[in-house]
Amino acid sequence: MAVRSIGEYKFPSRSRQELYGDDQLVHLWWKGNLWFCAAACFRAPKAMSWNDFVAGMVNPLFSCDPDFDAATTTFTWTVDDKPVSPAGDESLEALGVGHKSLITCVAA
Amino acid sequence: MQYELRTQVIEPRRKTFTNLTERYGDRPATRYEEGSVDIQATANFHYRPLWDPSHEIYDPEYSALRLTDPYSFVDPRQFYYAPYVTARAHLHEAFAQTLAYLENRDLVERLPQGWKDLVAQAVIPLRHYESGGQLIGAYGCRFGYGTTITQCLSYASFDRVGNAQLLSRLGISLDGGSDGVLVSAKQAWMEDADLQPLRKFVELLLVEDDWAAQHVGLDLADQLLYGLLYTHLDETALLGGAGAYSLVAQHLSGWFTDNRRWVDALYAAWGRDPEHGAANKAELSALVARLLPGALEGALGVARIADRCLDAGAVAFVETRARALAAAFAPEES
Amino acid sequence: MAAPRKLSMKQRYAALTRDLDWDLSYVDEDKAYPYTSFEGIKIHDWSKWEDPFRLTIDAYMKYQAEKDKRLYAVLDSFAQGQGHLQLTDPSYLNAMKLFLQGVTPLEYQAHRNFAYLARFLNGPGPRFAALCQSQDELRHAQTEIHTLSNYNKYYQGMHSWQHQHDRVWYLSVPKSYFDDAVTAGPFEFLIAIGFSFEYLLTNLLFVPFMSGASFNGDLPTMTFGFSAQSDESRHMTLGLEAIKFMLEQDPDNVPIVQAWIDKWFWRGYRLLALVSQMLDYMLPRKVMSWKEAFELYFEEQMLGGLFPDLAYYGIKPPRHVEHAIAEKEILSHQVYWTLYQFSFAAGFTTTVPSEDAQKWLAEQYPQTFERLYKPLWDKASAVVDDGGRYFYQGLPQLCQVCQVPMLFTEPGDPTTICQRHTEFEGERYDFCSDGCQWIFEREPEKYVQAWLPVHQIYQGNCGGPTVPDVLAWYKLQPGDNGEIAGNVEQTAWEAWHATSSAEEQAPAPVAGN
Amino acid sequence: MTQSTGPTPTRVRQVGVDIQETEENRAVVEAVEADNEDCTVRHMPGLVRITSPTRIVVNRESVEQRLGREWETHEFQLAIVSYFGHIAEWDDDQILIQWDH
Repeated sequence: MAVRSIGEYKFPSRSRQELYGDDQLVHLWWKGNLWFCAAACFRAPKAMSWNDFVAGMVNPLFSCDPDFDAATTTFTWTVDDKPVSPAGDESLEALGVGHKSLITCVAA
Repeated sequence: MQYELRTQVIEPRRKTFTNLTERYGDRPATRYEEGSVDIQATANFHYRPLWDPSHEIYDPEYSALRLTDPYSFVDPRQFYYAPYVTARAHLHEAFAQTLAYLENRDLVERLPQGWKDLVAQAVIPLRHYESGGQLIGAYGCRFGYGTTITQCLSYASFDRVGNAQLLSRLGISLDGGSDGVLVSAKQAWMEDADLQPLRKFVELLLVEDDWAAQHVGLDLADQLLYGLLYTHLDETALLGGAGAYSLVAQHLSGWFTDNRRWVDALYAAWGRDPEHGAANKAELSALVARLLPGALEGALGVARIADRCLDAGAVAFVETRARALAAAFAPEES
Repeated sequence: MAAPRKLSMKQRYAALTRDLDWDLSYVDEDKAYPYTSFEGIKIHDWSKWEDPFRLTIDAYMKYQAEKDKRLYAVLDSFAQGQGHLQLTDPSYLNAMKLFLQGVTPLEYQAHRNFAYLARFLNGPGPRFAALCQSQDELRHAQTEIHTLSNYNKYYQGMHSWQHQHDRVWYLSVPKSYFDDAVTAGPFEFLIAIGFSFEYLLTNLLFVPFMSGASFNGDLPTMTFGFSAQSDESRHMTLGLEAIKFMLEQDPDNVPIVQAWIDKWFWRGYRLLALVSQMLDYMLPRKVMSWKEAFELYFEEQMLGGLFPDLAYYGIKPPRHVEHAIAEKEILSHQVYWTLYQFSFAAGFTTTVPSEDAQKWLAEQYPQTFERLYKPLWDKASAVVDDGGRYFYQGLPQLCQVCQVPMLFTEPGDPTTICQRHTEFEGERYDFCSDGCQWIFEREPEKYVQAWLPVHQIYQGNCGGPTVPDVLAWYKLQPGDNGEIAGNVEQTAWEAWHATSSAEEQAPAPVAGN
Repeated sequence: MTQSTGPTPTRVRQVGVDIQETEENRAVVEAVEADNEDCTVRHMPGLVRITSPTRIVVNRESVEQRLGREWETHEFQLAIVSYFGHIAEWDDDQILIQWDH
């Protein structure tokens, strides 16, 4: 269904990818852990490696949970509901992470 | 406990809201300022109107007349809602007392016939003119930019329906408590050849895009009509044994004087604007040049009725007043 | 009113308002009233509009002036008597900060857009009703500002409310709600605000706020609230009249109106998420739980009373209402838990609920509080005991429609966050619920424009890249935000009360009655 | 106010009106109580809630009797805080709140 309007009603998305240059918005959700009230939103380079993402974004956030230990807590991962097994220097883009993708983890 | 607490002096952390100290320095603010200055949203509107995708929700481009800082205009009356309704409650109460006084002494009935005709044929029909003013004020309230301006327009809109009701109550009184005069006055508004130019002028104003054009056009007609009916004819009434007319007219001329205060202040603010001042003056001159002929034609129709009823020099008065208006708003010599 | 031979109230009203109108003949009606056809609503006879109140200007001015005289007398004596010291606890004012930042600008928006209706509805009856409401809404905005102005002099979080309404993340929830309404056509606005907000949901918003004020020693807000509510009953009547008028005019209007009820119920309900936590968590002395308020004001009065009335026209209860009913057990807890984590960037403060407060919550929510939320608060308390304070180290995912952080859970599963998304013209959009997703998919062209605070921060439009940059851009001052315990307000409050005599009995900031 | 346990299982379709609790309004409340046999009156902080399973009528004459002065039905605007139902009539002599259908 489309809007009913007087005259043409067409405006670009205010969150479209091109507004972020070589970066994109990425959502990170620790499923099942209510300590985090909602998934997080990050701005991350498409070419960012998985390791950098974990070290620079995932761990600092998850560290607010006193029960989290980066060394011992292990996760299974999905990107937009597709299971993935991310490797160290693989880029987010290569992992299938697109603009506003949802990266979900479940503690093993 | 309470007594001791109340004698303790607690130093306030701040005197008023931050926007006001940023504007006016660290001083207490008035309730008018707190309730009016910077109230309208100015940034980060989420969606465009479905009914007007080319504008933002609040958009200075709804008018050719602009203020660099919309709050460089403030209402000299400092009307926020409470003092506004208090002032108008007094107006309507005073009018009711006047009307009661006139009715108790049958003074409306005893008006000379020419004056009764004037009221029925020229004054009461203008309740519809006022009703048009109601729409013009509401339009300006929605599309003006900045609360100090739109607030005045909002009250002006409400004042118009109030004035229309004052005139209607006079009409009911003239008819001894029923609405016969209102019915004939409405027919005159729709059909009387001398009222058609004014009705046409109002209807055309309603479809002007620029709220300021609507407002200026109405003001031009006001200056002619209020000047004629409630000032010029008021003097005639006092000389001509129609004191009852004068008693009624004082309320409307009093309102008009009050209304002028903010209207003149707005014209002044437009003219002195550091960035848009010159363009505003040129635009205002152009508006007056374009709209005054219609306003004049409308007012002349009313004046012709007045002269038929009373031979009061109404047409001459209106023509003189219109020339003065044209001169006052003439383009500046460069 | 002094006329010896009085017309009846009805006749007098008709002569003094509706009869002022005339049929335009120098311009086309469509040109003078250009906005009442594009929405698809068909009106055949504008004169069928009923005006129950029949207020003429003289009566309006008289009663409104009297109401304001009473209200401002209370405000003045409150200021003179340092009445703010009588609050149960300064943390009570968090509710009022949210009110000034979040609700007052909406009153103002209503003022402006009812003026639009006062100009553009074709019938003189509804135009005049809209004009009165426009005036009333300005009154509400200003009396709220003046009521809270005195608190602003002594407390934090109120000093830059208008600036913040246009910028701060959680305030985009109320702002986008109202921007959505005023950018809709006049009939949708009537359903959105006149009906859904003023009639369906207003009691859920105002009565708890005002009773909360009365329970917590806030005499000015209580006085303001009751005074405003007397206008609200006029507005409720306008809303109800509007919907009945549309439904009676043409059967083709029914599905359009139904879709608007569906949309605006959910929009309004999501907005009230902020009220739910206010009732259950922000008031030091509790009035009633969100669940109880929802049952009383919404389930009993609206689903039980109003909707059977509207069924006559073929109107059904709002779509997704079952999700709202199911959420009544969990909503406030989830919302306050979120605000607790993000109050470092807010114009109010939060804290772990006291033992008494948690006891009250457990009594009010026997199914959910101890099982789901108490463990979280215990863990947050342990962090505090270790000398820390849990704040979320990042920014949350937002719902594209309601703009609340995506904190809501799957229907029937309060432990799994609800994630919905829709692709539109190659871009992905996220939603907190079926309700918000449904709203987006009806009008995607509208919601792609949303100014989402988190996305805007990441675009660099909010003062700078760091949290302190953003907070400075919000004009937050120390003490506005963060943790309640030990902040400047609490410290000042203790100092003010310490100087009073020893036998003073400060009202206890405890839960329940 | 926290003692109730939610809606009654079989819903009665109530109408209701909330009136600010003041000295002036006591006459209004008493008049409503007297003229509406099936109504229930409940006191809440700062206000009085009157509900009825049928309808609520406010009669000008009843209020005037108790107030000892003239009372216009417009004055009810100074008393009312909220209502639910439909204002079916509001004229010189009477205000009537009920559901239409």
